[in-house]
Amino acid sequence: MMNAQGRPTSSGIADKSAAATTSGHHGLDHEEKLIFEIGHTDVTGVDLPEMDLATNRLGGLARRQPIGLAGLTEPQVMRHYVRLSQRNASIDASFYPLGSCTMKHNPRLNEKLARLPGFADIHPLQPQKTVQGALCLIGELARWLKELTGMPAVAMTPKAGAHGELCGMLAIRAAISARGETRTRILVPESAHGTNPATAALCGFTVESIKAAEDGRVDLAALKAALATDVAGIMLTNPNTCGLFERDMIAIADAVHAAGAYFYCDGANFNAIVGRVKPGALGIDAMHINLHKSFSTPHGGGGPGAGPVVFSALLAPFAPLPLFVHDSNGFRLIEDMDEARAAGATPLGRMCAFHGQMGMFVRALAYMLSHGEDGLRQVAEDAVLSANYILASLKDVVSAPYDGPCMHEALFDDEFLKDTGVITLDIAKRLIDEGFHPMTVYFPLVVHGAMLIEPTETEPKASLDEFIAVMRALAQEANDGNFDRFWNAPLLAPRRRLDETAAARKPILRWRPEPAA
Amino acid sequence: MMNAQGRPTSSGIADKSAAATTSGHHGLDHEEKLIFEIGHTDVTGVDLPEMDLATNRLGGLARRQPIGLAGLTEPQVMRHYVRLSQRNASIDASFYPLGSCTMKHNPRLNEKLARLPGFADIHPLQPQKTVQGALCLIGELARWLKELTGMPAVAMTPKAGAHGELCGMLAIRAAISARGETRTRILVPESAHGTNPATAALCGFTVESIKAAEDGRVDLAALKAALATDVAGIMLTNPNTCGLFERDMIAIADAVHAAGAYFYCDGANFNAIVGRVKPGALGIDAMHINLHKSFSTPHGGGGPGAGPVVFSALLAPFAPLPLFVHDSNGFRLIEDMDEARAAGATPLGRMCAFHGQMGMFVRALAYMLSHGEDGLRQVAEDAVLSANYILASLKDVVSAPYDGPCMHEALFDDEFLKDTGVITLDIAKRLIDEGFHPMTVYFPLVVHGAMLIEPTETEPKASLDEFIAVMRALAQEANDGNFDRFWNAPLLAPRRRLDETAAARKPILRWRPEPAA
Amino acid sequence: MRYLPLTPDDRSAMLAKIGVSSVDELFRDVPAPARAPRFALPAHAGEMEVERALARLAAQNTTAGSGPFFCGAGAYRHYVPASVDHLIQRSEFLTSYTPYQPEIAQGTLQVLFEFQTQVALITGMEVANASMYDGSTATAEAVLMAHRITGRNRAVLSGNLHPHYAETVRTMAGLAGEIVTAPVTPGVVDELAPLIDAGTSCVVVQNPDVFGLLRDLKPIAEAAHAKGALLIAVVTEPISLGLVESPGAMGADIVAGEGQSLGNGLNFGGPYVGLFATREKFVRQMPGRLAGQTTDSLGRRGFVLTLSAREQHIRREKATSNICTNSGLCALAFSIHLALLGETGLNQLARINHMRALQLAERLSCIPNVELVTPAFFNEFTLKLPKPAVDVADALADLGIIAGVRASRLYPHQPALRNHLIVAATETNTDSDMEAYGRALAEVLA
Amino acid sequence: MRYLPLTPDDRSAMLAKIGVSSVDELFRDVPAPARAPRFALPAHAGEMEVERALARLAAQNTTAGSGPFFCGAGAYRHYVPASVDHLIQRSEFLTSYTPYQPEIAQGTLQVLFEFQTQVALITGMEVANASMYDGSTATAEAVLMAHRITGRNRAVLSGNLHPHYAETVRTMAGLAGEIVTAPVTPGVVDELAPLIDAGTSCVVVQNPDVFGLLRDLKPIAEAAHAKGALLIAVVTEPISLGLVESPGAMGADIVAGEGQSLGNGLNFGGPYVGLFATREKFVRQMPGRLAGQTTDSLGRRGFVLTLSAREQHIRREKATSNICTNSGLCALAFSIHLALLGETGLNQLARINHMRALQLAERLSCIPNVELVTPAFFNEFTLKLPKPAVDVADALADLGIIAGVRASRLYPHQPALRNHLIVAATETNTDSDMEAYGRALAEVLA
Ligand SMILES: Cc1ncc(COP(=O)(O)O)c(C=O)c1O
Ligand SMILES: Cc1ncc(COP(=O)(O)O)c(C=O)c1O
Repeated sequence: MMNAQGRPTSSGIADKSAAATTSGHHGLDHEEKLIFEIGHTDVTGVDLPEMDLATNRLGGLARRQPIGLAGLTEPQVMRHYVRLSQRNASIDASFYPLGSCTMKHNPRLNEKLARLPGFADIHPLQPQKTVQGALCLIGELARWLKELTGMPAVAMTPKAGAHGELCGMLAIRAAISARGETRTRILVPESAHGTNPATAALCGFTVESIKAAEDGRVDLAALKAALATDVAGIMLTNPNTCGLFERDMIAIADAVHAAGAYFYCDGANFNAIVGRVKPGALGIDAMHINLHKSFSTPHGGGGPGAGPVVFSALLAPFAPLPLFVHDSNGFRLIEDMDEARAAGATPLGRMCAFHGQMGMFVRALAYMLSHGEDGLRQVAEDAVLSANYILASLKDVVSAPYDGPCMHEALFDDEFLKDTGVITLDIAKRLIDEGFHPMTVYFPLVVHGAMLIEPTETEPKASLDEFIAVMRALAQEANDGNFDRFWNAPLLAPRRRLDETAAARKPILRWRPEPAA
Repeated sequence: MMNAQGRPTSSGIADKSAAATTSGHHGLDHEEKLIFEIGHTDVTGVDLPEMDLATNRLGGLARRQPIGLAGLTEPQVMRHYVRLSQRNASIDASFYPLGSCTMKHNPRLNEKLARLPGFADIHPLQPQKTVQGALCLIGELARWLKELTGMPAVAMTPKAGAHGELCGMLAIRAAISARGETRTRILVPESAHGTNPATAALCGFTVESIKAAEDGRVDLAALKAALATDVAGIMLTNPNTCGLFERDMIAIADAVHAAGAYFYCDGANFNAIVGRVKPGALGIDAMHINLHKSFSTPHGGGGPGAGPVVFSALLAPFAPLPLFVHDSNGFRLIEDMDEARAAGATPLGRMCAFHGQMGMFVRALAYMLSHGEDGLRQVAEDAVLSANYILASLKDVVSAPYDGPCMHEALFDDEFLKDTGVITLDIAKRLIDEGFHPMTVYFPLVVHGAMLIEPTETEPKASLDEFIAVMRALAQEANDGNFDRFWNAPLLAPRRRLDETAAARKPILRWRPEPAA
Repeated sequence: MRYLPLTPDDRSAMLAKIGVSSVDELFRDVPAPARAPRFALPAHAGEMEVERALARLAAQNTTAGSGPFFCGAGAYRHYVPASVDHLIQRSEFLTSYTPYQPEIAQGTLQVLFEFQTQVALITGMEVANASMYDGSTATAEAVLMAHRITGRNRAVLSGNLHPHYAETVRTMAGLAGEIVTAPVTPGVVDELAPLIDAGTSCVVVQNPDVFGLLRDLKPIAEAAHAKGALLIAVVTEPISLGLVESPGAMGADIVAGEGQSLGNGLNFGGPYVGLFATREKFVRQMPGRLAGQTTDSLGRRGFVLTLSAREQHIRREKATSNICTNSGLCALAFSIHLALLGETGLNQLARINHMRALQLAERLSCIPNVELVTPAFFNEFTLKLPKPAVDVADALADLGIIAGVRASRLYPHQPALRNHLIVAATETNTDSDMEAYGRALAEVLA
Repeated sequence: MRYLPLTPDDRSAMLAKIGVSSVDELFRDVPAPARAPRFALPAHAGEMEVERALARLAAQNTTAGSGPFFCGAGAYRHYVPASVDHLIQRSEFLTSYTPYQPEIAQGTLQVLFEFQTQVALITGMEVANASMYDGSTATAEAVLMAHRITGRNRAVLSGNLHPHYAETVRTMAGLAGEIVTAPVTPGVVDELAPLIDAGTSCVVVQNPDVFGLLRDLKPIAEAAHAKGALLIAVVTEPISLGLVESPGAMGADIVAGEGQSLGNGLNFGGPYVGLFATREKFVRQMPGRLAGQTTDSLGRRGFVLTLSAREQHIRREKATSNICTNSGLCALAFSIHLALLGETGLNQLARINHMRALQLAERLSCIPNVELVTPAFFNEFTLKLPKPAVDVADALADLGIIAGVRASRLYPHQPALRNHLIVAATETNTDSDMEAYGRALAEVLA
């Protein structure tokens, strides 16, 4: 309740390492056990009426063994998860320039709206006449996506970027089949995101890597040389994973199309160009958009997301079920292949149960309506401006493999660390001590010891300047041979460096009860 | 995005103090400037249409000078307040045994329900026929409070405990006036909470302190000796601020009433006895209940709360406006003195605008309905059990001035620290390093170097045991003469000890722009 | 019980450690007659059941958001950005106590320091405290403070001060001196100067007043100061300060205000947040908590509660007030909302509010026999109707329109105010809300 | 724009530092035809306007909470404790990325480790991953995994597997081999053993199946194993696992499930959370992320993402799956809800669900000409009505009752299923909901 006046506090800098504690906690940073070590199978955090099942209709399949699930009361649950949360970095609390991941601010309005019962408490299979507002919202979002990309069609159901890639590649595969052809190869630039080759492989294609040119873009000549009648398509990220715009898009599209192949564009970085560039004018055939990046649905520690795919007229008929239709009777879903065929479509199938990531749709549409055309353009401009500002402010001391202008992210390599004893990973871990989430490291693979910095448009200049100052200081320190402080980093995080090798060698993937002594 | 495999991390214990950072941040603990240093008068975090006020009707009173208010965009606001929040201890994140403050778990259901538009988005002065549900809720909460306390009437409007005290004391004052008497003295035991004497003074009474007996209760003989015809009443906390039940309640009540005075009971600690004890049977005339303690509406860093006051039949007519009436026409408020008089009441006045802390009422009723009669009894039992467990587990090493059983809180003094160089304040600050919020210190004033520990019923046993172990270790360390580590504590909090003397000597109570250089 | 973590095994082990055989023994100090094992109350209930029960009650109220809505008179409906409610629900703000241990309460303390600064800025005063319960109790505290400062004990209240505020002052400060209340004068600036004398500690004037009328405080400030009294300015609509001259600039000595409009919902009247600002020289007479800046033992800036020697927990019966718990979380909401608005946003918002009120006043006062009583106003004005306002408001409520606050609810004994209706308009009122209101009022009066 | 912190001054300063005169120059690599300064889209809007626009759409849907509601078929309405949604909105969970930097992501990593353990426990399997998109895509991934493990590529699907799941498998795994689907047999355990041969990699069986029918998986597990094939068990209602024998205990090799029932709302179909569990020996063939336990350089327990050599970001075209973003936050909600329930609560909840379904099945099947098709079930059963279910469901919807999912929506080409209605009951259905349903159905059929 109250403090008496204490003695004047000592002003010497005490040694924090001397501050070993009895509890193991450190001030506001708490150690926290596993729920299985806290709770108990007899404990529950819900109050439900006891039901005596005098009879049942379980067909003799009642569970015979206990599960072993720990239960916790609400106070315990609250403490557990609040403490765990406090051991995470987040965009809300710090700059999080994780390249290729678009860690931008997530507006809280969008969270509120996604929780309106009219969106959150409706069932995917209730009669369609009872969900006209929901279907209208999906239609409206589809309209924005088509207009922004300049593409005539969109498949809304893919559940993330990689799922969108799969959708797009399956459409390409279906289109080729529809032409009665068989094409087996997909060309993928070496800077591609890992999901690109993985997706192509999932569709049964062989993946052929196309090397990058000196300027960090696709080598057009190499691409042309690789094109042949067995090439189904190319998967190209644009802006690419070096943060650069593929200048030769139109030439690439022409070459690909001339070879009878399709042009898949990985649009995960659409945020760099939204409202300024219509990819539809570049000759692409399919492109997924990560609503969880470009349109700011929160990343949630790894998901969920949504990866709608826009299609060119060529691929549009192959879009998966369900199809969204708006006619005089209102909004309607076509969920049946025959009905789709009757409507002139030849769907590639169904990407998932139900109709897509409604929760993300609401947030993305709220984001779009909030920004409007003008705001979205500003998003792209500020994202690109911020990345170029970082590039310009660091490139004299941190080596940049490609000249600017970059798009939404600035790429550096480890040339500047040569002979310092410090490596890219050390820079990342040191940034943790400095209160920043590190940039993406060792990706893309095309440069050595890559550091990919994506500031996004929602970062204030003061924050960029602080980061720049720290990076410059770190470069200086590395050059001064102060590698010790790097190797031991992070010192100030809830954990020091974790042994990933041991984790993989003898995987412990779940808790198990201690064997009784 | 991904980590390459790093070198095996070094395993020596590095010296954290060597980890001075360029940014000033420390891992997940961020320094944060003031909003005025971050924002700007030209910046805003809302998008409102520009209004051109061609004409106005401000009567020539348009503001002439700019205000100087900083504006921040939403990303900046989010970062600012998230970072600040991370510099706070909270019940959710740690044990918070702040005696007399009842830091128990705040159920999240209650937060959700208080936000239902039917409660949160209604105006206090809209027609009463449009707020029947709200009035019914207040009536229902009143019923619970009366039943739990065994008292016939309740005033719902007081906005906190101290405001409830004022309400109760004004009722006493009005009752005395109504009898045509003047009485000027109020007896207050020396262990009373500071609000008790302050309230009595606010009502124009002189405060007379009654000393405590050896056993930590009111000295009945001293009380009786002090009673006289100029005594208006006694203000007694029960369970008292030493965490003890006043055994002589009935004798006290009899003596007070025999002297023509009234018995005000400070019920801030009602949580210790709720569902087990009906204070109405103890002869009290008025008692406030802190909904923000006993019924778990969150403390919110200092408020808001609610302090309804229950009254005996003697004082009931003096309850303040508005009165809540339920008749065949539904629920109704009597807001007018004349109407109240017509209904036989003689209200003491009005404690505040409108009808009380609706937001707290909803939460408190949800809490009551959730626990029910049986759960509330368990609340009291577990709270008392936990406090006694702490008392029993510490009293061999930490000096306890009074024997148990205690009620909901355990009181210790600094006898055990004698000649160690360590004082109560040092124990508090050391607990911070250990991950605990300290107990209340230096209150109550009746024991030297008081440490008042209120565990509440929502703390798991494991947490009590952890705290006990740490307290025992600290007692040992203090005895071992390890005072240095105490004097410098806290070392692991966002701040070391703060200079409160300097703060009071030359108060800086607001930010001011730097004078232009 | 989902909120109670002790298990039966825990309880047994704890009883054993204490050395008693049952928890009853721990309650042995309670006199037998008061032990009450049974109550006429239901047993515990699950979350879903409790939610259902309260949702049923909630559904019986007409929410402001469900139709055209125009109530003000001390509580205003504004749009609160979603981030505000998100942030105030953070565990570390929501479930912490008053920041008595500053090393682990820098979050709350810095927020209070910023809040104090914002309140001082918008009111045009030098210092502000960390909040009071609400505007009405802040006003009563201001009167008591004026008594302390002047050593006098006669307070003069404007007749157009919100009657609930006046009653609260009379209740809370009634024992400390005389309270003189001027007659009510809707739409007219009341003449208070004649009521001020050498025994007057303060004059309390609301601006805009309860009828929405704006007044220049300078003349009354001068009149008060000339007699050695203080001017207490009451502001119940802080949005007005984005557009209207601040009380400080017009000579107020203490500003007591209601902060609900910023960051806080209507909540049927509470919790709200009392604003309290004054001149630096009076700071040691202020009620309530104050956060102040200092440094830690490493020299880093930090914040603490300060000047506690004014407060009950230190000074007991000599304290400036008995307040302890205040409106911390509401102050946080206020501060976040105002940080989002900033100067630019507050000014825009104030303009929109004024514009809305202008448009509505124009529309309604065109209706035959409806008279606009308040010549100068911010976002609230008073109409004089050709019929008792209670009947009109009731009839409109049946049409789904909450038309405003009838003056007779606040002044039940003033027959002259029977037909007066106090109407507020904010940014939350749409054009179609206002159209609907105009149409319906014309109908009801036809 | 409220979300964009750069000011005009900031932008000028930054352009100057970069050395360009306008932001256009930064876009100079974009071919001219694609530069699109104008779109047929509206300009930015304030929070209140956006909220109004979307609230209008939301209001056009009949919410499950607004009346008696009985839809299931892969998505179930359960009561989610308020603390779940509160916790998943914590900034540190909501606004963090995949935990690639484990030292500052121990929160997320420990949650995933706990989630994996919970999923393994309830499914009766040895290991589980950190989530898939949903149940349907998890099922498709399970088929692909079975192909990898067995070196075969023929999958047999039960005809009573949710048709959306079957279609998803055919779409996502169709290129990797042959998919054989057995005929649909509502209310009857289908005979899959004859379809298994030496080329069969797996048999996919849902339990309870799409009609709600419970089946003993042991016989089909034995039949599959006898031919060297794997049994993939699909669970769309995880609450059933509180009462029903786990797939692991009945011999499943892979469990693919939908976790929505725990912690997650209906959300019109997404986002949901795919559960994926298997035997330890198959772990290196699993798709998706895995959190694993390790120690830091001071020897303290900690968690990391592990076995990444299965994943696309390391293995690229050789990865076990292309999945990257998964359902992290939904997995968190699942895990919190299940931690609150614990064994005791999950079992109680499952009993209540079963009881509700028993009561409802009894009530409805008493109505003349209504036949209960599923003899054994958990919380969902199928009725055969005397009329097309689409007409009945539509008529009931007009009465405010959402009666269930008609089988014809899932099997449009099965005339025999035209009259089948799939009905789910959960703890959220009250007695009066069920009474209302019974009354209304009798009326509509009368
Ligand atoms: C360039 C690129 N493509 C594809 C993806 C995959 O998207 P998702 O994680 O949503 O599956 C990502 C995300 O990391 C990406 O950055
Ligand atoms: C015993 C006691 N009485 C009164 C009060 C005052 O209550 P409030 O802070 O709600 O005004 C308190 C709270 O600190 C208390 O503990």
